[in-house]
Amino acid sequence: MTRLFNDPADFREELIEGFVAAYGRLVKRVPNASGVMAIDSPQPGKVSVVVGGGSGHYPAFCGYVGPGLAAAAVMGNVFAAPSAEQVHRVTKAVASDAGVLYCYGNYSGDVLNFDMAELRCQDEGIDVRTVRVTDDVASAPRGQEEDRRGIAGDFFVFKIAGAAAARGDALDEVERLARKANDHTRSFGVAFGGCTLPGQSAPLFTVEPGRMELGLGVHGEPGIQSSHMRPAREVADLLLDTLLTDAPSDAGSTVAVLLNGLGSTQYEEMFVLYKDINRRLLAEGLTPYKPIVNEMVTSLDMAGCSLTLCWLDDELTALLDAPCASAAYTNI
Amino acid sequence: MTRLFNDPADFREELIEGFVAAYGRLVKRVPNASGVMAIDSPQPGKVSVVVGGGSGHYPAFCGYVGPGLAAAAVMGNVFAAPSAEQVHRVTKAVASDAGVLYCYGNYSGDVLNFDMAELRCQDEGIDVRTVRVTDDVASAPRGQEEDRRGIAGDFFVFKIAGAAAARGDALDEVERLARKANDHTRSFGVAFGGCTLPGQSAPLFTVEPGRMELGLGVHGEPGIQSSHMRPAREVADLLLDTLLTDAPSDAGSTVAVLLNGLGSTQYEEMFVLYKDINRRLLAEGLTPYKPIVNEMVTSLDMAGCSLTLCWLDDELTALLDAPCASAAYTNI
Amino acid sequence: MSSPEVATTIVRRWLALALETINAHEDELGQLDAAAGDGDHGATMVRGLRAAVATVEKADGSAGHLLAAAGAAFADAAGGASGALVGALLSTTGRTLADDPCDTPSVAKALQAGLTMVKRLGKAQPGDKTLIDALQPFVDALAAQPVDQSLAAAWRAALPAARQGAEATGAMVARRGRSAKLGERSLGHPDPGATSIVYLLQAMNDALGASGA
Amino acid sequence: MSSPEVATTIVRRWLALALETINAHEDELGQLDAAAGDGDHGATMVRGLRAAVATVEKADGSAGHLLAAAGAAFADAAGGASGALVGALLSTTGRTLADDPCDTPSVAKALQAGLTMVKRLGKAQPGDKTLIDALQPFVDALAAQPVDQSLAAAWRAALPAARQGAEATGAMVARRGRSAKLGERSLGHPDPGATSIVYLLQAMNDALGASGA
Ligand SMILES: Nc1ncnc2c1ncn2[C@@H]1O[C@H](COP(=O)(O)OP(=O)(O)O)[C@@H](O)[C@H]1O
Ligand SMILES: Nc1ncnc2c1ncn2[C@@H]1O[C@H](COP(=O)(O)OP(=O)(O)O)[C@@H](O)[C@H]1O
Ligand SMILES: [Mg+2]
Ligand SMILES: [Mg+2]
Ligand SMILES: [Mg+2]
Ligand SMILES: [Mg+2]
Repeated sequence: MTRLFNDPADFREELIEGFVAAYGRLVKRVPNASGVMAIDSPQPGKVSVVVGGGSGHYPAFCGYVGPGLAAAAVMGNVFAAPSAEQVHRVTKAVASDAGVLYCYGNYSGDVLNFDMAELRCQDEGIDVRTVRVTDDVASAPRGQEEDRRGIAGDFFVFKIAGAAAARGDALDEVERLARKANDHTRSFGVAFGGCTLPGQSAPLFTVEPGRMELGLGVHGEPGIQSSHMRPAREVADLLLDTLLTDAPSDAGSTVAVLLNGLGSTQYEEMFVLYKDINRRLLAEGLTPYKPIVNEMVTSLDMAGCSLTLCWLDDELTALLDAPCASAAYTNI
Repeated sequence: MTRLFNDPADFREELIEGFVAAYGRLVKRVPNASGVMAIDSPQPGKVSVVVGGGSGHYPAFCGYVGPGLAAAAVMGNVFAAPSAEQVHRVTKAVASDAGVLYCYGNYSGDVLNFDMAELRCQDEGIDVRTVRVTDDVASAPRGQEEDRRGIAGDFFVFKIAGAAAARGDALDEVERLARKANDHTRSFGVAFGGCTLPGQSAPLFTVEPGRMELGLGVHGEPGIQSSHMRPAREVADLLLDTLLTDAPSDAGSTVAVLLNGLGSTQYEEMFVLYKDINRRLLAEGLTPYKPIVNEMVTSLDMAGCSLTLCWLDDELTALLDAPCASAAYTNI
Repeated sequence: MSSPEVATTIVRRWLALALETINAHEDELGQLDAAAGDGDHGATMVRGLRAAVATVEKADGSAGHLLAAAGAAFADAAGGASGALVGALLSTTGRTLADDPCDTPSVAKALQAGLTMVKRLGKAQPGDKTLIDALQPFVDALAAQPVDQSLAAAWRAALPAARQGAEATGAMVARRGRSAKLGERSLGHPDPGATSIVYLLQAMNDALGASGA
Repeated sequence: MSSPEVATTIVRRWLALALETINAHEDELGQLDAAAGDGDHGATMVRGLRAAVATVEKADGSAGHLLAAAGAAFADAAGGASGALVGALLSTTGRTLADDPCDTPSVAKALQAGLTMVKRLGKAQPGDKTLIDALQPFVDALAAQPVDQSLAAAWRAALPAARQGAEATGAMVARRGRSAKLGERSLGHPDPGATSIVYLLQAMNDALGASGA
């Protein structure tokens, strides 16, 4: 539940101000826009990766703005995509001569607004491309991958796109690599309890005690199945059974792994779960590469977690390993 | 509430295994002990900083083990100090010729067990010193600072001690700096809702809806006062009024700031609150130095947050700025 | 409608009434959205309408111009899918209307243009369980009214089509938007966007009725 | 007590009974701890006793040695304040008893040594609302029993002193341990550690009674 606010109508504005006040060493406010940009953006000759979406998912999206990662984040209200107007303003602020890549989770509102901004920018001569993150296997069947929504897989796609941009890759190449990262990334989640929007006193949804929802969306969109709560080792198998069945056709044997907490699931629990995930990965002949167990894409104070696998090759690994600094993720 | 576990009796062991499986690039298991050590520890000629305490506070304590930070963490069961036996084993594993500094929050159980281990190590010829973190102003009045418990201030004391050790300072000096960091650090917290121990279905304590507890401990120890819920700006003032009244006598005007989430308080809320904290700090003529708004010392899934100020001088600033890498905090 | 002044008054009154109605139904709209989506539809509509009202209070020009300005403000403040779509509906309708007289044929034609834009942007068709299922029947019904009928009368006559359209979404499976991912779970609840459209059209009906236009 | 074999049997039976009792009261002890502390006292005691039971099942030697081994296992598995203190109580008592016969004077003397160690480590005094408030009255009462009385009878006679001591903690304000930070809030609830001590002493009473020692 959200307890700390002044006027709920000012929530987004105040959170942006607070974020910039705290992390002014990495980001600055985009003037007259609901967004933040990296202190070193735009850089001549380098593509600017612009991410964004509704608020309520911190560190997504502003937490990933900084050198070596996203050039800017457009920030909507809680669970609402930012308007095309705001996307446009932020794009103008960070567009370099090398062009702009939009990267965001595939939701109707985000698609509508980013697409409208993209058209407007194209008309103004800014070369904008778009790669939507579609990692959530629960949201559409195989064969309809492009209809899937984006969840914690955002992180890998942003990181890889940001690293390619920072390296100086041309827009075509940054776009190709971001798309490849997305094509190699799969997530699946479980939820145990709902989240509450600022100004509301009741949660958006509830999960019955002793039960869990499989494949529930990060905004509380209903899951694909409800199950009784199970021991961690069975949850691990359930997550992996689902992901491995859906592995990309050209999957290698090295996978970047993100066990992502949605908000109020305890870190300790996630490590207990990770123990069983790791065991199973090894049993499948997969090599986990620099796993992350943390809160990387949250859903306010939802209880639950998701597992993301990103099948790596040398090209993607190099980009994942590249240095970056941001409020939420620093790599050396 | 804790949902992901197998046998609650194995919780600590499984979490350690999971943590090491995930972050093997930074830490390794201390053989035959409930603890983890940095991959580069011990280092000849460098003091080893050993931190620890009960579990349930991740990233404290194991999340702070790594190059430039703690050499090891001794991990107790949830909310229970590790035994002297485990502290002793971990100390033996990382003790270098330069000696060992114990750094931990001031709780009866931790004091008892670390002190017993310290005596045993001294008998065996290992030079061990202790600096207890006592930042929580709610837990004892002024003049009895050494009776206070340690909460999120752990982070600044560990970071400064770890940096001094990594720099090669002698044990006397590492001890002096850690003590100085602690003497310059004050925290105060508010809680909105309880946390649930693994295997339990009811929370340890509850806070009535619409109310908040001031000065509540990170294990649910009762607060000093209960109040109706207030707007973020009043919460900011309340936290700062308390901390500023208690400023150390030699306080300068630059403060490191940590707004710490206890587990299920949303990041977005914390940024809204930080906006008002920042405003007030500036109004008081204080300069916030590289603020952190994050979950740095949690309390399972407790709802609430604490504000920590660490009054800096050049010596402390340099150590705070030193590079480090760990699962939870990387600085470049 | 008698004069450009009356028309601008009606636009202002409409938006004020719309805000009032949607505000009163914010929780209901949020709950409809929560059933299969993310629960923010009520809050999104309120935000958008607040901005639209504030904009037309300060703006000058024809009813068409006010609508266009309101649509831009709505889209920007609301965000989300409904911000983009309802915003585009208002803007396109307003731009099409421009300085035309606000009689039934002009308004019907302008709304038709608005609807076309919504379909182009959102790529949804009738039956996909979206706001189009309320909007399209209304626009069709309005266009079918006698050309010489007063806008107020024509609007009143077309309104039931919107209501029926919105109601029918309760029996549909979502194929577009956030709730499309898990179609079956959306069954049984009317679409929040379609429900909002009915409230908006109802508010216009009240604004027109009060004006006697 | 008749023989060393009987004594080791009693230690084993005692720990098994203690685990059973504390297990049955785990929630109650947790709740007492939650009133002013961190709620883990029940779980901590159970962990410690499980390890102690497992250790004495495998260990050989005199009752004193078994107790010492049980104490070390208890302290390590339990952790926390009570792990250190109850562990030290058992270890020191056991080491002091060593191979002495388990008669009333030896046991009283050994327990006195254990109590002294607990006070040295924890720096608490009677009246600070800790387990000492149950332990000290018991040890004093046991020492005051006639030297030739059977341990079972002496123990039974001393037990009420522990119970009264633990009960009295309900009216005390904590000055040591986790709950000391906010003394007044601890008023009205007996100290969890003192309550545990009573269960442990009661379990020994049952073990001694069953043995007829
Ligand atoms: N592609 C689309 N075409 C038409 N209407 C849509 C589309 N996507 C969403 N909608 C409408 O928007 C409504 C949801 O609005 P809202 O909750 O405010 O946005 P969001 O889905 O971004 O949270 C749906 O009920 C539906 O009527
Ligand atoms: N310094 C001390 N001296 C004596 N007894 C203590 C001391 N500190 C704590 N205790 C005892 O320990 C009990 C709490 O044990 P437990 O909850 O298991 O440990 P923790 O306080 O580490 O969570 C208290 O009820 C009290 O009886
Ligand atoms: Mg939304
Ligand atoms: Mg404890
Ligand atoms: Mg919605
Ligand atoms: Mg306790």
